[in-house]
Amino acid sequence: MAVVDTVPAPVRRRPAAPGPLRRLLHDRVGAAALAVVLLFLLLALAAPLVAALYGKNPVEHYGQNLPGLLSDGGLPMAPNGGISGEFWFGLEPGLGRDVLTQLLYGIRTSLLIAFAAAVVTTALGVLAGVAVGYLGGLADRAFGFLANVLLAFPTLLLLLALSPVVQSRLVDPGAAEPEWMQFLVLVLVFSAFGWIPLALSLRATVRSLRERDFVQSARAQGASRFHIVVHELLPNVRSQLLVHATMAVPTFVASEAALSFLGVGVTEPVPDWGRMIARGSEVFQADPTYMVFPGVALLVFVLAFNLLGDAVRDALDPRTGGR
Amino acid sequence: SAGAGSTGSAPAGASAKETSPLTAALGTEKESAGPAPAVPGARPGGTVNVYNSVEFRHLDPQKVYAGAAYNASLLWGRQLTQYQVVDGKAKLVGDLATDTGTPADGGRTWTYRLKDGVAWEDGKPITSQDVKYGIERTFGKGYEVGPPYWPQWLTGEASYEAARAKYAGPQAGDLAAIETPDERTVVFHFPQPQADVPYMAAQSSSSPVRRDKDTGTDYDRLPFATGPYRIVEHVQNTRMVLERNPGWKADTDPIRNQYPDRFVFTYGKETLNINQEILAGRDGGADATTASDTLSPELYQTADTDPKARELVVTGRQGAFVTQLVVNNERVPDVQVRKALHLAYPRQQARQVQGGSRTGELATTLSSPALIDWQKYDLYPARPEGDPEAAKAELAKAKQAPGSLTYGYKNTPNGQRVAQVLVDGFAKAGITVVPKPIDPKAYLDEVHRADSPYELFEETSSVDWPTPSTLIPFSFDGRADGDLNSARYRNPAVDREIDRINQIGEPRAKAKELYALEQTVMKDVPVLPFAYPTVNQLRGANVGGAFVHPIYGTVGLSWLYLKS
Amino acid sequence: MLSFALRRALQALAVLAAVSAAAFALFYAAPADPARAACGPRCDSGQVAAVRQSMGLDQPLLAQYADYLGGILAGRDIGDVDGSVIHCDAPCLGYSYRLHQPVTEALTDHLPVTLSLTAGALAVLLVLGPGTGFLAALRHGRRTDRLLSGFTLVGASVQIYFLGYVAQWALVYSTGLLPLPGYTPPAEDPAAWAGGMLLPWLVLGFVNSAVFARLSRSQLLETMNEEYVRTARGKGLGRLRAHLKYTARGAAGPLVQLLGLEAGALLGGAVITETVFGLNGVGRFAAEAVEGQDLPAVVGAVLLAACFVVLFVALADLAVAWLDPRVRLS
Amino acid sequence: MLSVRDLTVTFAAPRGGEPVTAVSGLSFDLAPGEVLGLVGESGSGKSTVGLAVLGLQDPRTTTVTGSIRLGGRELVGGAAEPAGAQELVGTQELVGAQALVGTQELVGAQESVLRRVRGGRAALVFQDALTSLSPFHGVGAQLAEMYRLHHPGAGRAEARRRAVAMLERVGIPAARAGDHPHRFSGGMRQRVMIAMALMNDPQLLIADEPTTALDARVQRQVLDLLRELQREHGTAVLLVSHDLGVVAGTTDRTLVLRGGREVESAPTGDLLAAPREPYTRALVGAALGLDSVPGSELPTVDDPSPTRTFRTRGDAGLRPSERWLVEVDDLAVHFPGRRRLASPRDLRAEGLRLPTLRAESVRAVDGVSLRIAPGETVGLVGESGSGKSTTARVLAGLQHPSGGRVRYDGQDATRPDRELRRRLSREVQLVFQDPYASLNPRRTIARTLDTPLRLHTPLGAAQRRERAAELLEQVGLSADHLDRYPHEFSGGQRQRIGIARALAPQPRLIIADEPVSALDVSVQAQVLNLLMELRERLDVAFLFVSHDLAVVRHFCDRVAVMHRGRLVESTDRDRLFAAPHTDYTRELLAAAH
Ligand SMILES: Nc1ncnc2c1ncn2[C@@H]1O[C@H](COP(=O)(O)OP(=O)(O)OP(=O)(O)O)[C@@H](O)[C@H]1O
Ligand SMILES: Nc1ncnc2c1ncn2[C@@H]1O[C@H](COP(=O)(O)OP(=O)(O)OP(=O)(O)O)[C@@H](O)[C@H]1O
Ligand SMILES: [Mg+2]
Ligand SMILES: [Mg+2]
Repeated sequence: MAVVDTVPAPVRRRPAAPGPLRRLLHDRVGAAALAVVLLFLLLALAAPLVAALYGKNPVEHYGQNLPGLLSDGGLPMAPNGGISGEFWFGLEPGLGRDVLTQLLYGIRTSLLIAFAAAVVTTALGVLAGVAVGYLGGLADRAFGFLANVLLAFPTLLLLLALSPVVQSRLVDPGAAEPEWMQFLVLVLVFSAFGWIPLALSLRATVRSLRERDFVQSARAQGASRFHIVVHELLPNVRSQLLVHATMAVPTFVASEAALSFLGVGVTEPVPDWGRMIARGSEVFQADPTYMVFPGVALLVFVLAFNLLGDAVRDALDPRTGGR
Repeated sequence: SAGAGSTGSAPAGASAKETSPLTAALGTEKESAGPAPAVPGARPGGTVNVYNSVEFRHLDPQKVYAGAAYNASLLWGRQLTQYQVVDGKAKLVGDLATDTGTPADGGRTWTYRLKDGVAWEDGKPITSQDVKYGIERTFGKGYEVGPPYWPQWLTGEASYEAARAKYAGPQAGDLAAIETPDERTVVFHFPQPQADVPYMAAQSSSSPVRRDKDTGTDYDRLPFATGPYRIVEHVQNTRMVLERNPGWKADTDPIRNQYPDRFVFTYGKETLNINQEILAGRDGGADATTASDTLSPELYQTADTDPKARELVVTGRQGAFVTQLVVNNERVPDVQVRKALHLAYPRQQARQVQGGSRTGELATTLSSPALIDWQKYDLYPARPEGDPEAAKAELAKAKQAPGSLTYGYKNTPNGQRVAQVLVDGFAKAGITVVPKPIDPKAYLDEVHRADSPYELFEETSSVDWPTPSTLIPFSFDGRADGDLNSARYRNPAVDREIDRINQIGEPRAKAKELYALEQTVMKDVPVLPFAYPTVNQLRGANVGGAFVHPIYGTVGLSWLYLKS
Repeated sequence: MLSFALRRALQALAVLAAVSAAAFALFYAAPADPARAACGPRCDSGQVAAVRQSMGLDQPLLAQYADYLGGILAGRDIGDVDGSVIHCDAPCLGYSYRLHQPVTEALTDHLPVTLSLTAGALAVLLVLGPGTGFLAALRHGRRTDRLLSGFTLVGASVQIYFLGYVAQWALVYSTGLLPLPGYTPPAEDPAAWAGGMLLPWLVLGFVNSAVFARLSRSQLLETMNEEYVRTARGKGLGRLRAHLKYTARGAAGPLVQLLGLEAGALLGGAVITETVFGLNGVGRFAAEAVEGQDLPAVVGAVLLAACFVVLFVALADLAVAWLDPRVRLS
Repeated sequence: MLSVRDLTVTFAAPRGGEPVTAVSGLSFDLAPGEVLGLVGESGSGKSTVGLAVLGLQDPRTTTVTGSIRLGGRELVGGAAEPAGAQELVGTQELVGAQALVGTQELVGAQESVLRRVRGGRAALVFQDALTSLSPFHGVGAQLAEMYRLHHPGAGRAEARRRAVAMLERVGIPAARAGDHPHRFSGGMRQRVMIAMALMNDPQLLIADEPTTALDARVQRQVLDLLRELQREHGTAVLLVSHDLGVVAGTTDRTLVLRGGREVESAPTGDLLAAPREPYTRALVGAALGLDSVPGSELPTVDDPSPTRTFRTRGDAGLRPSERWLVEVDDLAVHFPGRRRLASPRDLRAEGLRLPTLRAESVRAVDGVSLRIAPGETVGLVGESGSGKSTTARVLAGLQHPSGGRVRYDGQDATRPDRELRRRLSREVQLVFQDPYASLNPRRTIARTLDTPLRLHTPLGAAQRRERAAELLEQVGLSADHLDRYPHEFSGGQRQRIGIARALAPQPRLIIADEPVSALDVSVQAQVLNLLMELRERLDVAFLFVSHDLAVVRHFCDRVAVMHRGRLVESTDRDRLFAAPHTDYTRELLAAAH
């Protein structure tokens, strides 16, 4: 119970409290998933170090600058996407950059954006969904209105229409758009829309929970709305929340890739998984290898992350005991 | 030669070399008589599917102003003159007219006579009034989208607006500048000498329109046919069906054939799907061709390695287009700096990230090899992969170092990659380039507007017909605004020269002078030529007669037939 | 229930008004100039101005919007580029200068494709999403659970344009196992319709199913421990039936809510799927309209999508209330 | 009929703690037509036995060993399967069942076997009626399903008819068969549960506290029904109850449980008359009759002969210089009923022609006026469904009245301002009738108890935990229970947690809705003693909703009687019990004796 709680526990814990963390670590799959997720995070943090040891960087156009690596059409000459002792994961078709370092630095971009957006949307979704579901009445109607308007608006079209405005208004013409600005814009856009599905589905749950006696009882005791929302309702929607949060990360990585594809995502030369996959699908028939690395990396990450989510869910549910 | 005929398998880049392959010379009256030279091996019958990812913007002949639409509209529309294509070589001949026109008065008066037996789809003959009415329409409201030349030339005004102030279209009455002494004769009177009238007469805007069939806006959907086919069904954005036109007589038409029974256009499929369907040959894919969609980059490898697929690729030069890296001369006024940029330009790498030599041949000139009497020249030979050392030497001579240059590019994956190449390549010569993505839709506005902040940007330019008349006088006239003169090149001497040459009424003489002027301009390196682009399109295995039209730059539909 | 439906309808109207206003403002305020696009690259500024005037884009934004709303309610006359006047009937969403067609008509042309796509994809999604989620919950913690979860997660981590492309390549173009994706009106040839839509259905359903699978799994696990489920088993109901009838019902609320969202969003936002499979539906229509800066068409498509979202979200609300009688409709 | 040998039930370690052995080494037999009473203090494992017989515990957390055989005839060579841990579900063996016609081993039996037994041959009445009924289905449908499950040939209409008939037999009008459980009162839900269990005329009925929420009259009616069935079909009944009166009147034999072990087992008459074990003796001694001295300390198992007498308020009513704590005037609560198409007959009666949607509202409370003085204890009695809980909920501020006025300490409490709301939430506490439903399943007991302490006391975190432990001990639980979740408690334990929660902020008024209904006599006595002590020390007022007249008589100063939403009588305790005014009250009293 302790690890995920957002509120400080008011009561002294039993010293040997076998918390959910321990339950989680006992679960073999959960522990493995945790390890994989941590590994990815570690790699993201240590990307410069690893790149330095390996002796390549993610921006240099090796394939274009050194003869004999890429064909006239930009495809790696060596088989398997140009994998060699020199370039462990091969070369990027076209620009001829090193795939391994791109992949490493790409973790940073993709995961930073996805995590940030997931955190923001989950927080917003939870607050809005639970609060509104509990309060009902005017708040509910206002929320319903806002959610419907936002939902009804096709995000993709909006992005296409708006991103140039953002770019032309906010960025000085003589300067390249700074990385953080791209990140920020993406996170904001994802956040602006991403919280609604969670909020709506939580609202549905909370609506039925709020008529239950235990909520009524807290009300009768004079618990504040905040208390009811945070302490009584939240614990009961935790697994729903977890599902959303863990699904949000891969979804955002994928959406970010789709946006890169449409030219409103992260632009070159910032390394990015999404864009790598998009590029990979372009050259899939000619150079499938290039698709494999970011594709598999994303898949492994998503799987691990979701299995972790499952394991945490199980560890948190008081009613499903140890297996 | 460009568009190597029906085999269509000539490897890219190898076909167009050194001098112009094009004899867009004016044909004689005899050459203008029908019927069109038969396509070897062609047989009549069947339905050809034409796949096009997006609907043509316009079908109204006076609004059509794009190569692919010109090309397709040959199926149902005829003009005064048109290009006869034999073995990939184009020759301008009389189409509705008996010849390419007779100039008089030093090019101020041009006379056309219509052929006998030319008729509308309902069988009524095409008259000189129909031709006149069609050209009058180009003055009308709503026809801004078409070329401005008839209004400008016929009124002698430099701007389209001013021309329309003088005459506002058929609603405003009769246009005196065009005479129709009889049913068959059209006489144009121009205030200034005009050398390019025969070429303009081949444009879609020179198509006749019958006043009683002019449905206004709806004419853009269902134009009344004069060509070998007529449109029998058209659901916008979805489908268009063409059938043989009973009013068309083969022996009046020296250009077009009428082999298939029907053409069915399908719109709204994604390019990649279209190409894959044609390659797979399923569900009508074997009988299909594209009208403007080119081979998707995803399939380059397949097209290179799979012999069956390679068969189906039709390759040719994309009309008279030239891709160039435009330098904003106002912001980079120093010739030395521009020259340094020219030398450092990593053209080969930039082409490599876009698909390599398949996409085009590196360019050294402002004009395209597709123009008549074109000659290759290379004023400042540069290494294709860029020559940082030479560029640095050139920079040393500059009055002032360029500082950092902003490169505006269309924000597409391809655009981003090219930007990376340029940043990398120019950096080797010590030039800092800051890439700035621009929304593709707003791109032209953004780079053309008066206070545009970009020093460098890419642009593909083309002339309107295969003479240099619409190149230097339009794009490098210091008096024109950024929309036309996107390099903001200002050279009074050049401007004077333009005015002088414009007075020449004889096409070939005029062209010669213009080529000389081009080299004068190119000495100042106002733009950095990049490539003469190549198109690669697919045709179905059962489709014969496919070649890239040397003028219009896409697969010509009027010559297609089904092999079985 | 009745008053709820009425209130929902009113709210929906308000939402649509807000969406249309927002769409109008946003798209008209974007930097790209539709008149320039309509005119073509060789136009000089004078020509562009003329085009702008005939398209009515020189009017103040509010006036344009007012005209637009009026058109939806009562139909209106629209000036064409050449100065002639076109009448556009009552639910008039404007006139597309690009297509020379009233937007309403253009949308109805493309709608059947998108409807077919969505309906089938939803069916696939329901089987793959809640279906696998249910199985996984039943086999909680065992290998089936892990396998199923993994399977649907793969869907969550691939992108539709990649999967769609690879699937077409593998199943259609190189092996010919499946018919070419494409739309045939079901009235014309049901078999061809289903055949042409099969792959899009599968891919779209699969890609979107993961979130449902996972949500239903966790919701079911949650509800499985309720006392009333135990009662049901005490009656002699089998595990499966007890869970189907009681647990599933208890777990359905959030799922239905999400499903409503998804259905609306699928209808409105099938851009990528339609693009990938070359289907000429509303999504692609909208994308092309954006590309061609065909503002009336863009706003029309947005409104249509909004209608679907609003409709399905409201239906989901109703369904949730029906599923759980304790929920009071407010 | 039923033979239980060496039954041991262990719950897996909740979050790493010690495993809980709820039942150990229990053996008993039950013959056809026999009624066995299972008594014992709250938490002694009674419900666990019932659930184990039908194999309804979660197999992942529960280990059941021993043997449970269900059969029509005497067991042959009934050597039980050697005790060894067996998973209840999923184990393939069917221990010795094939050899014995009609006899089935239920421990480790296959799911399909259990499925046929459950609800058909053996039915179970669950203890917690609200949470045990599906909130999503109408009660009629839930009953009909029970029938159809075991009569595959029966049609829908047939099942429906039987369901409605059965509901009527337990006193629920046919018209309400379509309603959802949350629209029923506690006692009505309990009767629905009973009706459900009786649908298939089971051979074995396990009834877990079936009558806790029923007033004496309905209780008798239900018990009569049970007896009737038993006569007709020879049903064997395992009756779990803490109410020794019920046990005495219904059962043939009684088994006393304590801490999961058998204490004593004998024919009921003998056992109650001459209990052998001291525990049983104490238990019997603790039973409350209508002859107790009101306000005296009650005997418990731990303290079988107390001497103390608590101070009661004596005269009901206001002392000078006091004002009423609660004044209720003309209170009405109407629930919108289900809308249905009015029948043609109704329409004709009302002179209408078009069919209209009509909602007949349920008048749960209809013009109740009530006063409670500070420190006074008012008992609220009345038959099941008469509106007691609804009245209580209004007073606690959880239900908006449709009419009437509630004043608290002179202030209007129907529309309280901020200040008053704060005060009310501290000074008025509610003990819910359905204890499980009122506990948040995702919060430990420590956290549940912490809420009122944090809100209404200035204590620090550590002190609060101590106080929570103290509260638990006061209601007879231990500090070890603090970190458990609600589902890990027995019904009576949950009820005591509810009481502890209400006591936490030291309120002035406690509205207690059947607070001791699920408690065995001993614990009930302990809780009542606690309440009386509090009353004496802190001058707490009570609105005490109960159907148990003995308790009411012992504990309350004044008694109000409700009938069909109206207050039919409100008098001094002694006067009421001596000379009831209304027929209805007389009837109630008569049923209790
Ligand atoms: N939400 C509701 N909707 C409709 N009717 C309701 C609702 N809640 C209670 N009722 C009805 O109101 C009446 C009074 O219910 P209440 O719970 O107050 O009874 P009670 O006196 O507490 O009975 P018991 O002793 O059985 O608990 C009952 O007939 C019940 O069915
Ligand atoms: N799921 C569980 N996990 C852990 N402990 C449990 C669980 N269920 C019940 N217990 C414990 O087992 C013991 C017996 O519970 P049971 O419900 O059988 O009691 P009971 O005799 O029915 O009591 P009551 O009369 O209060 O209903 C109690 O101490 C309870 O706390
Ligand atoms: Mg119990
Ligand atoms: Mg009650």
